Amino acid sequence: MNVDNLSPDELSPDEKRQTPAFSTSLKQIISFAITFLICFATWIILSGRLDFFHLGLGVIACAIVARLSSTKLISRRGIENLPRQWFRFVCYVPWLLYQVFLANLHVMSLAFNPRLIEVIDPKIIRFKSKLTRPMSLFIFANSITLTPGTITVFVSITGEFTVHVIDEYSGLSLPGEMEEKVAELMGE
Amino acid sequence: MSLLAAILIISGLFFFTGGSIGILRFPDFYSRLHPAGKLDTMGLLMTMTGMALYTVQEFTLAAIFTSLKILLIIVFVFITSPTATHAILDAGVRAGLSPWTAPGKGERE
Amino acid sequence: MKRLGLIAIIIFGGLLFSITFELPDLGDASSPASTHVSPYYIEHTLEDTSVPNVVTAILADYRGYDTLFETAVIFSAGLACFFLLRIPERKAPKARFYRHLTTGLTLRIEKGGRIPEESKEFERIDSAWVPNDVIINMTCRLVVPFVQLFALYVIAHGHHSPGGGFQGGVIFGAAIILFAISNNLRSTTRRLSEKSSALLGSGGVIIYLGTGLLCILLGAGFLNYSGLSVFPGLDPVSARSYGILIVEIGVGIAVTAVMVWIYYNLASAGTQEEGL
Amino acid sequence: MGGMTEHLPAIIVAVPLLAALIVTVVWWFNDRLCFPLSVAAGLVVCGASANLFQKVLTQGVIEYRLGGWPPPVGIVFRVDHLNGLILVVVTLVAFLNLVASRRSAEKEFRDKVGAFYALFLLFITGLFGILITGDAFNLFVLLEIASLTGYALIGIGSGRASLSGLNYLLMGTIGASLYLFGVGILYVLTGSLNMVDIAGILPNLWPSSAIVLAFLLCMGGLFVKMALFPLHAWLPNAYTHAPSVVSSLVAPLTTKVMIYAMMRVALTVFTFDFAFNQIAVRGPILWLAILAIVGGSLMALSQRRLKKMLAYIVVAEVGYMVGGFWLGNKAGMSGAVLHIINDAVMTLCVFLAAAAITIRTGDDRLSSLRGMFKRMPLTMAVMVLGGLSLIGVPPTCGFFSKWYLISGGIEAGHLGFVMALIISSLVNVVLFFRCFEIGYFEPFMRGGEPHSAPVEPGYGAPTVQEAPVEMLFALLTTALLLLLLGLFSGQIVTRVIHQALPAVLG
Amino acid sequence: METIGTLIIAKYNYWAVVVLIAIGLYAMIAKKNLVKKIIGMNIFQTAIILFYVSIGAKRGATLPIIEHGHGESTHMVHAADYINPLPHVLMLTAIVVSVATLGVALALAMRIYFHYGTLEEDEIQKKIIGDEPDKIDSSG
Amino acid sequence: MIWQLDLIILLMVVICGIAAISIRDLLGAAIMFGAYSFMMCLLWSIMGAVDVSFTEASVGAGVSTVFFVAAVFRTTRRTRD
Amino acid sequence: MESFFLYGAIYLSLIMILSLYRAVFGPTVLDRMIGVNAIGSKTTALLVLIGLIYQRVEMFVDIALAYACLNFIAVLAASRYFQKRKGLYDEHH
Amino acid sequence: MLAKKNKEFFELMETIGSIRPLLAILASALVIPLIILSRGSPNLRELWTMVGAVLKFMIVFSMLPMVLAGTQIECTLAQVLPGFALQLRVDALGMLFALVSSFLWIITSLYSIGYMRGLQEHDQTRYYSFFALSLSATVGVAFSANLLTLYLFYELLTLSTYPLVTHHQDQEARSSGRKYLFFILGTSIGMILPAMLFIAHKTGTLDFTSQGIVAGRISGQATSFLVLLFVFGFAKAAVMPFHAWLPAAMVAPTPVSALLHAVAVVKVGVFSVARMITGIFGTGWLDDLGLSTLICGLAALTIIVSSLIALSADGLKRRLAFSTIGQLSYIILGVALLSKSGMVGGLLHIGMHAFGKITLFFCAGAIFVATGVTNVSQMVGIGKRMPLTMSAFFIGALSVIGLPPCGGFISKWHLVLGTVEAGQFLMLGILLVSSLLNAAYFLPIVYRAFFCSPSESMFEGPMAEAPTWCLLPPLLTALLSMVLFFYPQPFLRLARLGVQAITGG
Repeated sequence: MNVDNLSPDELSPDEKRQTPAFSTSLKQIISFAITFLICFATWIILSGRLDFFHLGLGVIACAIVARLSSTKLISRRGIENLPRQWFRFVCYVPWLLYQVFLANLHVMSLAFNPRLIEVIDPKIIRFKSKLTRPMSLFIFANSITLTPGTITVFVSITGEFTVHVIDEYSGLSLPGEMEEKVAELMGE
Repeated sequence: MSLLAAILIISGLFFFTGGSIGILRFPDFYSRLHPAGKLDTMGLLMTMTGMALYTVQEFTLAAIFTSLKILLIIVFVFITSPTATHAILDAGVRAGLSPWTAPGKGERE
Repeated sequence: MKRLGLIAIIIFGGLLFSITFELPDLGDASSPASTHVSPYYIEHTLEDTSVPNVVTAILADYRGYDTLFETAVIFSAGLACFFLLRIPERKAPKARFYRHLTTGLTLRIEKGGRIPEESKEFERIDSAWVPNDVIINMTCRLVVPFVQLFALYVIAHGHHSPGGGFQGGVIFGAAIILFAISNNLRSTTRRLSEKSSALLGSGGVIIYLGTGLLCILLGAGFLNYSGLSVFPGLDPVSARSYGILIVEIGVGIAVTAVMVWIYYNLASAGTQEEGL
Repeated sequence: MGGMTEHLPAIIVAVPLLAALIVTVVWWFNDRLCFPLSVAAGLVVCGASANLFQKVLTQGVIEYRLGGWPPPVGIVFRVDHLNGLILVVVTLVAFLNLVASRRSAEKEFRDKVGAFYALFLLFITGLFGILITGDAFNLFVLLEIASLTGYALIGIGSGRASLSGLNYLLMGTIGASLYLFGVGILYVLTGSLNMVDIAGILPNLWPSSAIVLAFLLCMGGLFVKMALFPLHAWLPNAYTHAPSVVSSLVAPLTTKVMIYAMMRVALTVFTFDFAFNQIAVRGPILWLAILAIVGGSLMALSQRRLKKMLAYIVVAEVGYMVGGFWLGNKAGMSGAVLHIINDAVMTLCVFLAAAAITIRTGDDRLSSLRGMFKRMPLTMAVMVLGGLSLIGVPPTCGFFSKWYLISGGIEAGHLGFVMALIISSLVNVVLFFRCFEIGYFEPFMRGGEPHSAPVEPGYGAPTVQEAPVEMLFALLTTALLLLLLGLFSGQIVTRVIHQALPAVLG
Repeated sequence: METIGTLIIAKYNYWAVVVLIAIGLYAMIAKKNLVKKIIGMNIFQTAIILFYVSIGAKRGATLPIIEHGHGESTHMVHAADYINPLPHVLMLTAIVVSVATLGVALALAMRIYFHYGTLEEDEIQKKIIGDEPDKIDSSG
Repeated sequence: MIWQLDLIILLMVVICGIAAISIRDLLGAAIMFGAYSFMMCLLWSIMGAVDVSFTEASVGAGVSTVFFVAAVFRTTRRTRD
Repeated sequence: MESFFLYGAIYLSLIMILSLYRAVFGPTVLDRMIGVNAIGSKTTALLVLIGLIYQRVEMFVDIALAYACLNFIAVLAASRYFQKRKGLYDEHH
Repeated sequence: MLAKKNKEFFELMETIGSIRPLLAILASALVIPLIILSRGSPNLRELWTMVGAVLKFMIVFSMLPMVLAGTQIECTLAQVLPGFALQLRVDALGMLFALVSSFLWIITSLYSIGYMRGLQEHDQTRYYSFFALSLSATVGVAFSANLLTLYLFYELLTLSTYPLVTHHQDQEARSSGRKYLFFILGTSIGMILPAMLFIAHKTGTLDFTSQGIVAGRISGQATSFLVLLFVFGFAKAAVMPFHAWLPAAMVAPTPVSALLHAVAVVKVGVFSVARMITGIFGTGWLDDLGLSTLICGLAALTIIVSSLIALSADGLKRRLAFSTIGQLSYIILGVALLSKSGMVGGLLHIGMHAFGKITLFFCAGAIFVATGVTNVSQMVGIGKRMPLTMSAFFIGALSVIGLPPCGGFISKWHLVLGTVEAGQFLMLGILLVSSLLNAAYFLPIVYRAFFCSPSESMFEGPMAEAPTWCLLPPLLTALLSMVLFFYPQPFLRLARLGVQAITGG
C-alpha cells in the first residue's frame, strides 16, 4: 500500500465555521482561565501541600504553563460548550473502560490460545467517519486502539480511518456504536 | 480494602502476563501490538488502581494525594499508551512492513 | 583489536574483582562511607537548611559548588553542540510547506509562492512527508501542558520529594522536545527560538552563579546562602532554604534550555530547518 | 574592595565562568563585544591569580570554604605555593592565548565567535578549578568541564578534527571515569571526599590492596588525560587537526594541569609515603615516562606536519614531568614542577608560532615553513627561542627545568631517565633544526610548487608578512617570559617550589 | 555452600559493576562503529554510577528524605535510619556529566558522518588513506 | 535494599547492555540503550537512590534516547558490528 | 502485605524478562520498540510497587509519573524516524 | 704543602666586583639592534660594527692592568639555580683569551667589510648581527666563572655561529650546517650536560677553582670517564674523532672561517678544555690519577693524524682547517702536560696560533676575492700576482710552524720545554715530527707561489692584489705575529700569571 496517499495535502472541502459567541479576546481570557484552573487542580494533586508558600509557587507555575500552552490544551473553537462536553466525557469513560476490559479479555484469550495462529486473521480495513473535529477524531481513534482487536493505523484530518484488526470479528463493529458515542460526546 | 487492592493487583499482573506472552507469541509486528498496546495498559490500570486503593487505606491527606497522583498516572497512561501504539503501528506501515496474514486465507482485501 | 580488548578487559576485570573482597558488603551500615561524613548530612540537614530532602540539601548547598559546575557542564555541552553543528545559512529550499492553522492541512508552495513567511492563517512547517497526524498532535496538545506543569512541580518540590532543578529541567525540556517531535521543529523554534534557548541557558547558570556572587557581596562566602539572611524576614536557615530554591530554579531553566538547544541542533543537523 | 581579597579563590573561578555566560548572551546582540569582554575577564583573572599567589607567599596555604562549610562536609579550595604558582602561569598563558586568538578566531569561526570565546572561558574555568580545588570529586567535575569544552574546541577543526575529537572524547571519558572509580573506592574505604581528610584516614588502611587499586585507577585515569605514553594515542591527532588557536590553547594547558592534578592526588590524597614507599609503582611509572620521552621524541621525528611534530613533543614532555615527579627526590620534583610552568610557556610559544604560520600559509606541513625567516622574521625568531627552550639551551627556561630533572635522575641513580632526557634533547635538536633549516634554506613558494634543490641565495625574497599584531604581541610576550622564567628559576625553585614539596624530602 | 550464597548476596553489586565496566570497555575498544562506542562509553559511565550508588545502600534504612520533616526540627534524626545520601548527590552530577558528554559525542559523530559519509572507523580510516595517499600514518 | 529484585534487574541490565552493543542496527541499539536506562532507573530506586533514579528516568527515557534517535536519524542506521 | 508486594514486584520483573526477549531478539526494530514500550509500562508499575515496599510510596510516585510521561517521548521519537526515513532496514547509500 | 701554598696565594689575590666584564660581553650584543635598525645603509651598519668592536676591545683592555696586577674581577649576574649562579670572573687565563679574540674582532671586522662588499654577499645585516653575537659569546666563555656560565655561552656561541657557517644558504652550506650542529650541539648536550650535572650533583658546585672541585669527591674511574666526556664533549676543540665539523664548516665566508675557526669557536673549545683541566679537575688530581697521559695521547694522535690529512688536502681552506685541528691539540697537549712551561706554552699558543692562523685565513680569503681560486694546486705562481698577500701568508705559515721570527716560536718553545719538564719525551718527539709535517704542508705552497717556473704559473700579468680592506688585515696580523715574537710580554705575563694561579708556583 502506498503510504503517501495517506497524507492529506488537499484542503478540506467542507469546513464548518461556527459563528463566534464570544469575542476573541474574551475567549483568550477564558481559555487561559480554564487552563489555569485545570493546571492548578493538577498542581494541588501533585504538590499535596496546602501551605501558602507552595500554593504561591503553584500559582506561578500554573500561570507559566497556562501562558505557554493555553492554546494547546483548550481549543478556542467551541469553548462555550465545554462544561457539557466534560459532563458527557465523564459518562463516556465508564463505557469506554468496560469496552477496554472486554477488549482485553479478548486479546488475552487470544494470547493464551494454543492455536493462536489459526484463530487470528489480521488485516487492514478503512472506513470514513462522520466525525470532523480533531478532538473527536482523536478520542475516537484512541478508543478504537483501546478496544477489541483494533488499532488505528492512520486518521486523516477529513475523518478517513485506517484500522488494523486482529480478526474479522473485531472489525465488524466499526465505526458503529463507538462513533455515535464520541459524536454525542463532542456534540457533533 | 487491602484485599480488594490485592485482587486488583493480581489481576493486573495477570494482564501483564498476558501482554508479555502475547508479545512473544503473536506472529507479526502488527498483531503483536494488540497485546502490547492493550493488555499492558489494562494491567497498569489495574495494578495502579490496586495500589492507589492500598495507599488510601491509611486515610490521611497525604495518602489521598498520593493515591490521586497514582490515578493521574493512569490518566496519563490512558492518553499516551494508545498514541504510542498507534505511532509504532504507523511507523511500521510507513516503513513498508507488510502485515502477516493467516496462511491460506490470503489477501482478501 | 577485539582480542586485545578482551585481554585488557579480562585483566582489568580480574583486578577489580580481586579487590571486591576488601570492600564492605552491600548495604553494610557500618562501612566507612556510611559512618564518616554522611551522618553529619543526615542529622544536620534539617537544622542547617530546613530541607528534608538530604540529597537536595547536599546538592545545592553543602556541595553546591559541584552543582554549579554540573550546570556549567550542561551549558557547555549545549554550547559545544551548537558550536560543532550549527550551520547558520543554507540556500533556500525548492518548496516551502505551510500548515493551515485552523484546519491543520498542509500546503506545498513552490519557489516564488505567494504566502509570506509570517502569516496568521498559515504556519510554515518542515517538509512534505510529515503527515499531520491527528492522534499524535492531539495527544501532545493534551499531554505537553501537564508535563510542563509536572516539571515545574518537580523543580519547586525538590525540598520535599525527589527531584529538583535538574530533573524538572530535563522533563520540561523533554516536554518541549515532545512538542517538537509531534509537530515540527519550525513551529517549535517559533515558540522558543534558538536565541532564547541560548539566552535562557546562560541565564539559568547566571542565576546560580549570581546567587553565589551575591552572597559574597552580602559578606558571606561564595555560595554561602546564609548571607541572604540580610533580606527581611529571613534567618540564616530559611535563607539557605530559599537559596537552594533559587538555585534549583536557575538549574531548571538552564537545563531546560540546553536540552532543547541540543535537540534542535542534533535533530536538524545544525540547520534548524527541519527536525526529527 | 579590601574585603574581596579573602574571596580571591572563588573569584578566580567565578569570573571566567560569568564572563563565558555573559559572552554567550552578549554575542546574540553584538558580536564585537565578545573579545573585549573575554580579555577583560582574562585580565581580572590574571590579576586575581597574581594577587592570590602573593597572598600565598606571605600567608602560607589558603583554604577557602565554599558555602561556609568546614572541610569534610563542604568543598574547599586549597591554594598552596605550588598551585598558586602554576595558577599564575596558567592564567597568563590563557590570557596571552586569548589575546592571540582574536584575528584567527574571527576568521575561522565567523558566525560562532561568541560560542568560541564562551567555550574558551569555560575551558580555562575548568582548568583553574582543577588547580585549586581541594576535593577529590570536585576535581572530576572540573576535569569534565575542561575536557568537554576541549572536545568541542578540537572537534570544530576541519577534516579529521572531529574524528580526533571523538577519539579524544572517548579516551578522555575513560580517563575521567577511571579517576571517578578510584575516588569511589577511596570513598568506600574512608567515607570522605576531601583530599586532606582522606589523607588523614588512609594510613590506617595501608595494607589494603583496594587502596592500591584506587591509587592505580586514579593515576591511570589521569595518565589517560595527560596522555602518558601508551595512553597517548588521542593526543597527536587531536592537537594536529584542531584549529590553530585551539591547539595553542589546549596543548600548553591540558596536559600540564593534568600532571599537576596527578601530583596533587599522589601527594595530598595518598601522601608521599604511600605513593613512594608503600607501593612499588615508582619504577614502572618511571619506565613508562622513559618510554614516553623516547617514544614521543622518535615519533616526532617521523612527522611531516609541524603541529603533529609539536604534539609528539608534548607527549615526550609529559614523560619529562611524570618521570621527574616519580623520581621522588627533591631535585626531580622541583624539576617536574618547574617544567610544568616552563613547558606551559614553551609549548605556548611554539604552538602560537605554528598557529601564526598556519594562518599565513594555510598549511601546517613542515614544507609550509619555507622562506619563513624572510616572511615572518619575528615569528620565526620567537619560534627559534621556543625551540631552543624545548631543546634546553641555557638562557631559556627549558634548560633549568631540564637541569633539575637530570640532576634528580642522577641523584636517584636512574640512568635510564637521564639517558632518555638527553636523547630527547638531542632529538629535539634535530626536530627544530630541521624546521629552521626549511625556513632558512628553502625559499618561499606560492601555491606549493615542488622546490628545486639548489637555490640561488636571496632568490625570491618575499615581502615581510608578519602574524596579526595581537598574535605578535602574545608571541613576543611569551618569548620574554621564556627568558624571564629562565633567569628567575633559581628564585622560583627556592622561594616557591621548595616551600611546597613534602617535608620528607628535606 | 551457604557462605558462597551469602558472599554473592553481599558482594554482587561490585561484580555487576565489573561486568558492566567490561561490557562498556569492550564496546569502546572492539566495536568499530562510533555510535556503538558512544553507547559503550555510556554503559561504562553507568557502571561507575552503579558502583557509587551501591556504596550508599544501607540495609534496613529508608530513603534519604527525612520523614515528617518540615518544621519539626525537634524530631531526632538517626543517621542509621537513612540511606547514605552523599553518593546520590555525586552521581546526580555524574549523570549530568554523562548526558552532556553524550550530547557532544553525538554532535561529533554527526560531524564525522557528514565529512566521511560513514560511522565505521575502519572505513573512515580507509577514506583518510585514500584522501591523502602521501601521508599515511597509523594512528587513528 | 531488595536484593531479590536487585539481582533480577541486574541480570536484565547486563542483558540490555550486551544487546545494546551487539545489535546490528543503530536505531535498535539506541532503543535498547533506552531500555538499559529503564533498568538502571529501576535498579537505583531499588537501592533507595530516588533522586538518582528520577534523574535517570528523566534523562534516559526523555532525553538521551531522543538524542540518539536524532543522531541516528541524521546519520545512518548502518553498522557492521 | 509487604511480602505480597515483594513477590508481586519479583513476578513483574520476571515478566519483564519476557518482554525483554522481544526487545533483544525482535526481528525488526519495531518489534524492539514494542518490547521496550511494554517494559516501560511495567517499569511504571514496578516503581510504585517498590515505593510500597519501601513504605514511602509518595516519593516513588513522582518518578513513576515522570516515567509515564517520558517513556512515550522515546517511542514517539523512534517511530518518527520511520515517518521520514523510509525503509525498515537500513538505507544503503 | 702545595695546597697550602695555593691557599696563601689566593688569600693574597684580590677580588673586586665590577660590571665591566658584563659590559665587555654586552658591548657587541648591544650593537646588534643598531645594526639591524640601520640595515638600510651599509656604511652606518658597518660603522656600528666597528664601534662595537672597538668598544669591546677597550673595555677588555681596560681590565688588563688590574688583571696583570693580580686582581680578579667578578660579576654575578643571577642566581639561576640554587647554589649555581651565572657569574663572570676575569682572571689571567680568561683575559688572555678575551684580549686575543676582542682584538682580532676589530681586524676581522675591517676584513669583513672588504670581503663582503667585494663579493657582494647577501644578507649582510644578518651576518654582522650574528658576528657580533658570537663575539659576545666568546668573551662570555672567556670570562665565565663557573662551568654553568661557560656552558651557557658555549651554547650561545654554537647557535650564533650556525647562521654564519650556513651563510650561503645552499645545499653545501646546509649539509655543513647539519654536521656542525650535529657535532657541536650533540656533544654539548649529550656529553657535557650530563657530565656537568654529574659533577654538580657530586660536588655541589661548578666554580672554577685553582685546585679543581672534583678532587677527592669523585672516584678516579669516574674522573677519567668525565675527562673523556669533556675532552670529546667540547667538540669545538676538535679532538679526533670529533673534528669532522671543522673542515665542513669551511664553506662559510672566509672572515667567518678566519675569526671563528681560527680564533673564536675552536679556541673556545680548547679554552674550555683547559678550564676543565685546570679549574674543575685540578692539575693535582689529574696528576695523581695519571690522566694527563691519556689526554696527551689523544692530543698527540690528533696532531699527527690531522697533519697527515692536511698534507694530502688540496683545498687551501681545508688544509688550513686540518692544520687548525692539529694546532688546537697542541694547546690541549700543553695544558695536559701539567708542567708549568707546558701550560704556559699551551696558553700562549692560543694567542700565537690565533694571529698566525688568522693571517693564513685572511690570505686565503684575499686570494679567493681576487682570483676566485680555492685549491692549492691552482696557486702556482700566485705570489707574483699577489706578493703582499703571499708574504703575509708566508709569515703566518712560519708562525704556525713555529719558526722564528714569529710568535708561534715562543709558544712552541714553551711547549717543548714543558714536555721536557714533564718528562714526556714521546710527546717531545711528536711535537718535533708534527712541526716538520707543518712545514711540509705549508712551505710548498709558498714555494710554488713564488718560485715556480713561468710555464707552470697560472697567474701571469701585472700585480692585482685584493681590495685594500682585504689586504690590510692580513698584513697587519702578519706584522703582529712578528711583533709578538719580539714582544710577547702581555701574553706571556698573562699566561704565566694564569699558570701561577693554578700551580701556585
